[in-house]
Amino acid sequence: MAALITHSPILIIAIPLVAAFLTPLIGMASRKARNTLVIVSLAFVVFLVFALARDISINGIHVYTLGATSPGQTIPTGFMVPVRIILEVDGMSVFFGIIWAIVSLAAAIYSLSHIASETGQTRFYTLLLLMVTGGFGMMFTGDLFNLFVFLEIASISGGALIAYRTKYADTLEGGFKYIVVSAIAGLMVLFATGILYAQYDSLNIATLAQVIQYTTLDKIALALLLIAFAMKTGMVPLHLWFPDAYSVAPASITGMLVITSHACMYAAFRVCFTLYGGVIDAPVVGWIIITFGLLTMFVGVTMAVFQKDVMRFMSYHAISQLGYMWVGVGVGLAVLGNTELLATYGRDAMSGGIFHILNHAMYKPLLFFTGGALFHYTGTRDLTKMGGLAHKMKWTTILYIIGTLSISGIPPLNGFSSKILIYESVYQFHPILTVTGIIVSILTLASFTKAFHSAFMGAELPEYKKVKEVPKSMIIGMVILAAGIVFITLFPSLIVNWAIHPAADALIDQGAYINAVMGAVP
Amino acid sequence: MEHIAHNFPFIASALLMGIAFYIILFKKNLIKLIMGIGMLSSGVNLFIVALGYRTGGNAPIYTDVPEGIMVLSVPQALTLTSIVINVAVLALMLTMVIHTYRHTGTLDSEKSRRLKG
Amino acid sequence: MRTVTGLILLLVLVAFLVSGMLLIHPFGNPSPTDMDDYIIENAQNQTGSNSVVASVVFDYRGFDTLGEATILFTAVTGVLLLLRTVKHKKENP
Amino acid sequence: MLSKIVRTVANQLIVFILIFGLYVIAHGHLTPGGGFQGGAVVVSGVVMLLVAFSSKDFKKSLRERLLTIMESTGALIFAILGFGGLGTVFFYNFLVGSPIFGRIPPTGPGPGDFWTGGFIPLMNFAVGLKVIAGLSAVILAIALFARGEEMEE
Repeated sequence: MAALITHSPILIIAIPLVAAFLTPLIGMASRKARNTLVIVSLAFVVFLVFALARDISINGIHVYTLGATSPGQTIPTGFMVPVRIILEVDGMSVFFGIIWAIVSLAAAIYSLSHIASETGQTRFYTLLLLMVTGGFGMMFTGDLFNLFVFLEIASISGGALIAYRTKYADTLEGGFKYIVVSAIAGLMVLFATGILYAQYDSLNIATLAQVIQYTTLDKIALALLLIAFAMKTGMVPLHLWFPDAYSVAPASITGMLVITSHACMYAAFRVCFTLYGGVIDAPVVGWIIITFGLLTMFVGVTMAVFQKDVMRFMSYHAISQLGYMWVGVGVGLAVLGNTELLATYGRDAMSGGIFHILNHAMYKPLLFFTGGALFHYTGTRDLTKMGGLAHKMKWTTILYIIGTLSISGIPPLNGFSSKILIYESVYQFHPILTVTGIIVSILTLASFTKAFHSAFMGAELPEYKKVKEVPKSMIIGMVILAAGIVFITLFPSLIVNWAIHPAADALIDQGAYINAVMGAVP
Repeated sequence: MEHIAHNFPFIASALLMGIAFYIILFKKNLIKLIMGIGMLSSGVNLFIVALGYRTGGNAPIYTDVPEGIMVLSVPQALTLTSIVINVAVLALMLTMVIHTYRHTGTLDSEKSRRLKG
Repeated sequence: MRTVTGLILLLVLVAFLVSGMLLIHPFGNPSPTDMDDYIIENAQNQTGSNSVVASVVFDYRGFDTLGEATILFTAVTGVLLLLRTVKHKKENP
Repeated sequence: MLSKIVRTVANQLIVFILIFGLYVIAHGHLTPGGGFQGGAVVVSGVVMLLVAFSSKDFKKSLRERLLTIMESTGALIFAILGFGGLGTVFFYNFLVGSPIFGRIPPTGPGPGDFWTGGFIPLMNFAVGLKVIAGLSAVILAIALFARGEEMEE
């Protein structure tokens, strides 16, 4: 068990990877064995992530040096800087890791029947597992170039999966846009990595954070990194590809894509708080992030009101919700240097933003899954053509209601607890942020109520006589996420104390992150 | 002026990236768009591999190498990795374009477009 | 209008990149080079490989190469997924 | 399908291309090259054959199933070599000092010894296998798709 914990960072990345390599071979022999392999490997990863999280809450940051003589030997004997790739898992990384593990397991279970009638399933599951690998790699790595590699793994597999239903032309277009955006973002990250490497001759985030000077070149690198990651999360004004890609993917993949955009957000936070944490011009960068975050919130929700396609409608809401997180964490960044303000409201604002990531990661995939459930039998994503589905799809209706109440921030659901945390703390920073947040929240509720009404309520339509409740595995996938929502709703303070505050503190405490790598000189 | 002479490879890579961005932003043909991304990646790769050069250095391979300094090896490894990554990205993009062409019969991004952002 | 805005943005970007490039260390004279010197010195002893690049690719930064091989695998799987038979054949047993 | 001259020359050249590709893969730890590069050389030979003959002729010999198995096997060997070091740390070069590829060359410039490099030569082989199978599959799939056909299972 102890060995398992020691090696858990690499095992969490490598198990889905090896399972992905095995899937094509096993898929040739038996379909059942293949599905079992996918589910079992992902379930084992969930277990490992929780074990690792427990270990981190007791022992602090977990460092794993690949290829060294022992995992803790970050720096070779008789030398000053790390040479090998180091995985570094702190409270923030493992927080995202938990989200990713749960959502990917739910998505895999949901896929079992969602794509049951399609061809090319073996390759679908292979790519799904590779996407899981890419996401975990991005979250756990402590090396900039390695981050780029895993970003590309997640993007390429995501792009291929978006285009999975090749018989429709729009899926290919969505996938193509996603790949183009990811390729450009990836190359920008690579360029920034090159700039940092040129100046400091290191690729390790902790080492760079220790020696970084904030020269003009560093500022260029910071701008490139932030633009690249913001582009991948669909921040306005770089959001145009986002609904196109998200609306055409199979629903299970859309749910996972939401979390990959959170992973890019994680990378952006890592860059701002850890890599540049000591030298960054915090108020300026903080205000830039807050401004664009507000714009994202507002543009996302106003565009969503007009959408007729249920998946596009939800994608625009995803953009809008991502704005909340940018604002919350942006406020924390804006007061980063100021210990007093950070203690009064900065930390709470960050906790609110991070808590909102957790909530969003539960309810948004759930909503996308219900959207996929509607598509599963009706064969359309157009809200105006649906109606009266509540009579036939009871489970889907209930789960949709849970998701809606949660995303609109209705008390006492989990969306409310994170939004109130954001509102209270950012009000002290600037009242306009809270006002915008509340307006956006009201618009969200209004548009979701309208969508609910047109899809589920009303008389049964004759063309949907044959519609029935979706298969069991899809319901199980959705129920996993709904259970997460219910759990957070029941114990919000427990979650805040055990997961959110450690994550926020891990971001603020740059010194600990550096020490975990650089302090281990024998 | 002296700076430019010293940093010529870096400036060349920056210009290559500029041209690539021009193609990506303004060209409507999907194949040209892909070529733009290929050029962008070439620019970045040129930049990274140029970082590691030392004047008069040998290739960092000890097999039958003359005595003397060696150029840096990490940038070469990074470039190798990123070249393979870009091959993968380009292959997938081309596949999608071929498929889109099957569906819509055109390579013009304005005409083949169904979803409006 | 859109073209003009785009062109201006592009020119700003190029100017930004070129001015940044002038600040990089002179070509052919990188500094600092601690990590690379360590690798060049110790690669033969630690990995037994005469080619320092190979030892970086497969040993010091081997995990990147695993990722790179994975990306190639991903792309091949993606291409074969997209170019698969769309007609309903019998799925494998 | 191109003319008979092209086909004959391609038939003769492919042997040399394959040998060179395999040489680049096998000597990846001694000379410039390695699994990716050597694999790409071999695949360039496959492309040459594809141009000289028609993709139809390849449909029977290069089946999707075979290429998938080759590719997955290559990737698995690579990952397993990484796992081999798990006794100490993932990706630990556990073959240095062992009888297989375990010799350590004298420091400094030298002629090079084939039995060195730990797991690096083995990884080169794994990657080479993977690249050959993967890129051939991609090129063949695209070539066949462009003619309106599909790869055989």
